[in-house]
Amino acid sequence: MTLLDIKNLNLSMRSFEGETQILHGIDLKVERGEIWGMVGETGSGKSLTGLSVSRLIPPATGRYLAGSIEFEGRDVLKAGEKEMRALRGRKIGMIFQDPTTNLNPVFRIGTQLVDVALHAGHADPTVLGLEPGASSRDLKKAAKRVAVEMLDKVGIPKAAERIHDYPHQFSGGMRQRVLIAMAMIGKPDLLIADEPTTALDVSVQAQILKLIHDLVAERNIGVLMITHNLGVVAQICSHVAVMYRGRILERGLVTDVLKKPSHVYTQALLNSIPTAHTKRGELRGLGGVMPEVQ
Amino acid sequence: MTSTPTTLPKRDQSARLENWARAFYRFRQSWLSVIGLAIVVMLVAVALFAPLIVPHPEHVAGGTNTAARFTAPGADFWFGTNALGQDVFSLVLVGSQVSLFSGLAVVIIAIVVGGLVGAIAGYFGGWIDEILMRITDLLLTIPSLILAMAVAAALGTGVTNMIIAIAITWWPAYARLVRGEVIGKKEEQFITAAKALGASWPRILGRHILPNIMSPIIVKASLDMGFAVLTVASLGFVGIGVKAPTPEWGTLLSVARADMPDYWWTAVFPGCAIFLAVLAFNLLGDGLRDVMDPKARR
Amino acid sequence: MILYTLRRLILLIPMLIGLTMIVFAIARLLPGDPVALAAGPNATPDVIESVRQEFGLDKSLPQQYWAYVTGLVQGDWGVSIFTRRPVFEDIMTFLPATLELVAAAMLIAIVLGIPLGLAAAVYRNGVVDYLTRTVALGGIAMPRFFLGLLLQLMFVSWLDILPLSGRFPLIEIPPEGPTGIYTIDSIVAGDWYSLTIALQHLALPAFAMSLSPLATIMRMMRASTIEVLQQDFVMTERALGISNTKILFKYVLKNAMTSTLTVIGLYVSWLLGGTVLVETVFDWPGLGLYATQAILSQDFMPVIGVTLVIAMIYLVTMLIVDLLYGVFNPRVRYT
Amino acid sequence: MQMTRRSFMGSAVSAAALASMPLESFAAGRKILIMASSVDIPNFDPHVATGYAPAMLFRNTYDALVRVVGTPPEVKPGLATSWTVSEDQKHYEFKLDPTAKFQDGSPVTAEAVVYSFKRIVKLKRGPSWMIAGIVDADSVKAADAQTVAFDLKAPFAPFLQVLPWMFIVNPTVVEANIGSDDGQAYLLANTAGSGPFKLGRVLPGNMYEFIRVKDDWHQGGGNLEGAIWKIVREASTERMMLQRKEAHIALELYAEDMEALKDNPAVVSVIEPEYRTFSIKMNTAKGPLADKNLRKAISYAFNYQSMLDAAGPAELMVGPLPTGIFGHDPSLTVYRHDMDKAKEYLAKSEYKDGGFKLSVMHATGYENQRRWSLLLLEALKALNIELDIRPATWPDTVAAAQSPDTMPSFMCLFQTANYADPDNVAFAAYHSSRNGQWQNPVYKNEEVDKLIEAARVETDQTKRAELYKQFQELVIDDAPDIFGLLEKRKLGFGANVKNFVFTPVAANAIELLPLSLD
Repeated sequence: MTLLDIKNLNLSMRSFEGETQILHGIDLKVERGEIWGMVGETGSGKSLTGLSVSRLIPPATGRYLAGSIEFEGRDVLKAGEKEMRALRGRKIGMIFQDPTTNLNPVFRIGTQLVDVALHAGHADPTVLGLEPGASSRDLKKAAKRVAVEMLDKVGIPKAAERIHDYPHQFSGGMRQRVLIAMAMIGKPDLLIADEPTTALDVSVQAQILKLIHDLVAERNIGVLMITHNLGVVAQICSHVAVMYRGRILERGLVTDVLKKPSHVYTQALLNSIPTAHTKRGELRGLGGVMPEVQ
Repeated sequence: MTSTPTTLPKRDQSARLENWARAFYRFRQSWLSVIGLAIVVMLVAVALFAPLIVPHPEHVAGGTNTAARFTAPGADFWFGTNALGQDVFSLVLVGSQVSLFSGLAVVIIAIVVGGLVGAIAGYFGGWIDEILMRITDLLLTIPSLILAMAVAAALGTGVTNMIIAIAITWWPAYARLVRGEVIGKKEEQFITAAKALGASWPRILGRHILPNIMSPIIVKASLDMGFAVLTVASLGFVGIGVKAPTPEWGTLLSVARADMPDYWWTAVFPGCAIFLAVLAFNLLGDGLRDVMDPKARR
Repeated sequence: MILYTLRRLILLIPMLIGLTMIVFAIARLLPGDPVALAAGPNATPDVIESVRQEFGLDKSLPQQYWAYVTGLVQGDWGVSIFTRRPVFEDIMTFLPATLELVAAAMLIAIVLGIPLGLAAAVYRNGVVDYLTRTVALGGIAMPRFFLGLLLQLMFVSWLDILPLSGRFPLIEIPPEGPTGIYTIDSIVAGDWYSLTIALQHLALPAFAMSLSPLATIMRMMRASTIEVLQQDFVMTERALGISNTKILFKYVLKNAMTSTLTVIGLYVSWLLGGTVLVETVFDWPGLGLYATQAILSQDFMPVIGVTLVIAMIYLVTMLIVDLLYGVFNPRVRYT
Repeated sequence: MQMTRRSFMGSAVSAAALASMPLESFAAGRKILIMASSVDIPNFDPHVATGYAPAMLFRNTYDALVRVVGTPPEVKPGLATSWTVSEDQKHYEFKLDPTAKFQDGSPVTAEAVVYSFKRIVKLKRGPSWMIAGIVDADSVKAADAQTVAFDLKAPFAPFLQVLPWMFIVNPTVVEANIGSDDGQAYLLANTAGSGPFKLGRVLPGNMYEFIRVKDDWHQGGGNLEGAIWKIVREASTERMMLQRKEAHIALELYAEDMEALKDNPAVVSVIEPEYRTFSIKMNTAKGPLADKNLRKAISYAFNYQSMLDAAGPAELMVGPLPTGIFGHDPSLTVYRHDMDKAKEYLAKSEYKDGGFKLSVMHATGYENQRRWSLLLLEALKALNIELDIRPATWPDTVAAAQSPDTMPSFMCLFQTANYADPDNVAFAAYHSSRNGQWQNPVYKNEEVDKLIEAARVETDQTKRAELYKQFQELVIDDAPDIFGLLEKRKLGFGANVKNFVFTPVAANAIELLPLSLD
């Protein structure tokens, strides 16, 4: 069964200025073991596509005009909130861009990890290494243990102690590791990573990407990596989809698309990356106006 | 999920106009603010023209009509009459003068004094800041209503004394606000530039910093207008207010307490007037805050 | 944290010295001569002069201040020139009533304000939201003394289900206890009859006083909850399947509480200084009435005393708020 | 915090009980009388404090040689069971009740009486002015343990009338707490008397509790176990407390309150004339009002009928003395609202065209005074004179009365007679020796002084009445005051209060002993 199958997704968003269609017929399939890179400029609709998979766009502002998003064969757009909650954290993990704002500043990271682990454990105790029907005390104990293990796994030194620390006591890269741990603690089948490295130092970026890559390889899961950075795509992704103004212009294996872009926009995108050979004053922007999204 | 328009900024003038248009649009978005503005405008109009339009100006000047004591509200006396047969409607309408005028005066004095202290403290920093702000902090710990009452009682009744008494307790809040804003602005490039050009400190404060920190001051002032009206009424209510026969809402209410509950109208209408005025300024202030100080949005 | 608390407490001392100076200066620089009153209406000039000497009012201002401060340290807060009773004793007599009123009002405000603000933020633009916002707007604009009068009109004159004024029926012996706060004392003594009566008397003034802090807490809570709800970590928490209830009552609440906490702290002192009006309306025998009486008779010492007590409570409240702030916000460091 | 939370939960539990508990149950059972009054009792020293609230305390915790009861006021035995007066009215002898005991159990002796009078004379405060020039430190002697002899400096017709205000203190207690101020600091907050009641709970500015002394020497008396003097700031609150049976006696009611209480079967209204005058004193020494013609013009311009309308049960004064008191002449021609005459006198004055501003001071929070100040404003406006109305606290009023420079143009004043004799009003309010005091800040007329002094010591009643007649005519012609009105005393009683007898002197200083509660 296809892990994630987005078919003809059409989304419109309401704002002060009225309703604007953001996504125009997105089609995308993600299989286990694939790392899909979704590239495009800010406002191209790639983030909204990611959020749509977890159904995280508030119904008051977002409206699906047409299409379906099938996760393991079930259409999440038709699923109830309870059903969705069972998927989130357990089947679908998510990582967002800014590690400083995505951790709750007033709670110990342990608390936050354990809550996610507990949630996943309630749905499926095996995630925490327990038999089905485990008591909630066992669940709590296991959740704590798994939280430490997970922190250790994402490379936080002295995880057992640091679990009692608050987010502000970690560096940016470390925080992103914590967030990855939170996203992966429920052993999800699909990981949606929305610009996971953008806010990080270049040196840290590579480590985080490697961490994600290793986890994917170990667990054989599908990944939707949302980024505007073609470099990231080149480093880690197996497949790539290029988005522009709510449409996917081009998709395929990374090697194919990046070497032989068939669409002019992709070419332009590739050209806009400054390389060591770019001369001063040659930095090129992209033409056209993006639809505004508040 | 944010995006920035990639269009070039338009010319400065029209951009400013557009800012105003946007601000006004945002203000209009909140119908409560519009109502607040409408009531404030109405109150100001009433305060300005009340002596000319009230049905019984002679009662406002202290005239009495003891034959018509405690007439219930009706066609002749819309809000009824009080113990001296005076028309409550006329008194309440003209009462807006004292409330609005004193409120405005209190806020202006507080802004001028507090602004000066705060600006000097913030601009010079160091020991000047330390001394001025310690005094300000101390004054802020003193219960303001009790202080205002004590000062007003000692100075004797009268509008001026009341204004002084309230203003004494109000300026420290503005000193704090202005100091914070000045400190925030003084490190900015355009100030450094002005300094480099040899501008004197009053000029820098007055011409460069002050115009840039007006928004939060105006917002606070409009909110404070409501509370100033309330404080004026409070002093009137405890009996330290204006001199008779000047009608003032708090005093009217306080005097009418003796006639409750049988002659409820003598108390209810002045009370409602206070409520309405304070409410209107609060609504207006909230609206202005949304427009001028988006950071502090509710 | 203990060190920090100690340091803050020590820092209170210079503040208190400054405070006594300012309050003393304000009180004494104002015009008005209480001596004529103290001496009595039929006193001759030499009697008035002797009273002036008795209270040391013939000395220079610095001398008077020094005498006052040295007395203050020894627990002698001066004597009312009007009743000649020691100010400290009087304040201790009236303080519990005011504390009870303020605590009850704050309790109502917090217990109602926080959940309502939260609900308004969650169901933004819903019925609860509009209702609480209307109440909030009205609550802030409503003069407490006017509200008090309306409450009396309604619950006493018309419905006749609550007592008009006062703190306890005159002929009943109020519960005796360590705090002087009747509700607490009667609970300590297990005296439910007294508790009921005390609560009957407390209900209206406490409600009249709670409306303004209730409105502000509600607004603050709503605003900060809305702000917190828009934070990225809420999205993360949702995306990872944490239930909305848990997000709201665990993760969002604690964040939103920090700014609300400051408001609560500020309100405690604001209410203490503002009990005057409600105490006047409900004849509540607290500091406010005591201060009003003293102000009207230009009796310095009680006014200075009350001001100092309230300012001290303010400073201590702000210290407690700062400490609690650290509980809610681990980023605050006590140095 | 924890506790208050519990109390709040308790309130939720008992919410039902809260609404259903009958409020009357508070008062059931115990015979405790509650008096609601707006006046505080700041000082308990009978030789220092004045005013009717302290007087109430003195009357019930102390005893005087004689008491005054009924209408017209009659002198009755107090500590003294009998007394004799010499032919020249200068020598008095009082026989003390041998059973009389102070609250500490010691007997009330003639020495105690002598001690008390010496203290009154020495302190020169409180009631001392009533006997100034009549009694000095050597005038009082103990003839034996039970007999007190007075040798007055001059005959003083109202001597027996002022004695009820000379309270006897327990010398042992005072001496034990004498301090450096003759025990003033001690008696300020403690009592040392022989009265039927002692002080219970004291909450300054709020309430004072009186407890009936057990096995006390006073004969007769009602069934009260105690009483409470409750300070209430609003007349309307007093009235509501009365209606709600939260108080038994309301002491300061307005006409509107009496109207509201009229048909209430549970309340007995007492509206009685009293020697309590209201007048507006003028600054006769300084400023425009030093001009007699201007004073007359204003006296004519004032609208007396409106004043009466706003006052409720009252009657206009006829001249400076209260109507009904000895020597008062009801046939006097006095000022009434007459604009023609007002204009006529204005034309005679130096201020024909007006165009200046005068000031009036009235008691803060005293509603009727405020109303009358407004009427004065109206009257002056007709003469083209502006008026600045200044509400003033009592200390301000007293301070302003100290000299012609500090005195405003007008001062609103109530005066209550302490003793039912014209000398009370005449001496206190018009004798120049009282200049600088609130009752007579500035008025000085040597002829008037002479008449007052002569009348004070005149023992022949006809001659005395004639002297007072001359005094009244002279004062009316001088117009130092706008003679206002005699406000009737308006009291409200719960129907279950028994045995109250009205006395038109210091009527709110309720004597508790005879009262009973059903």
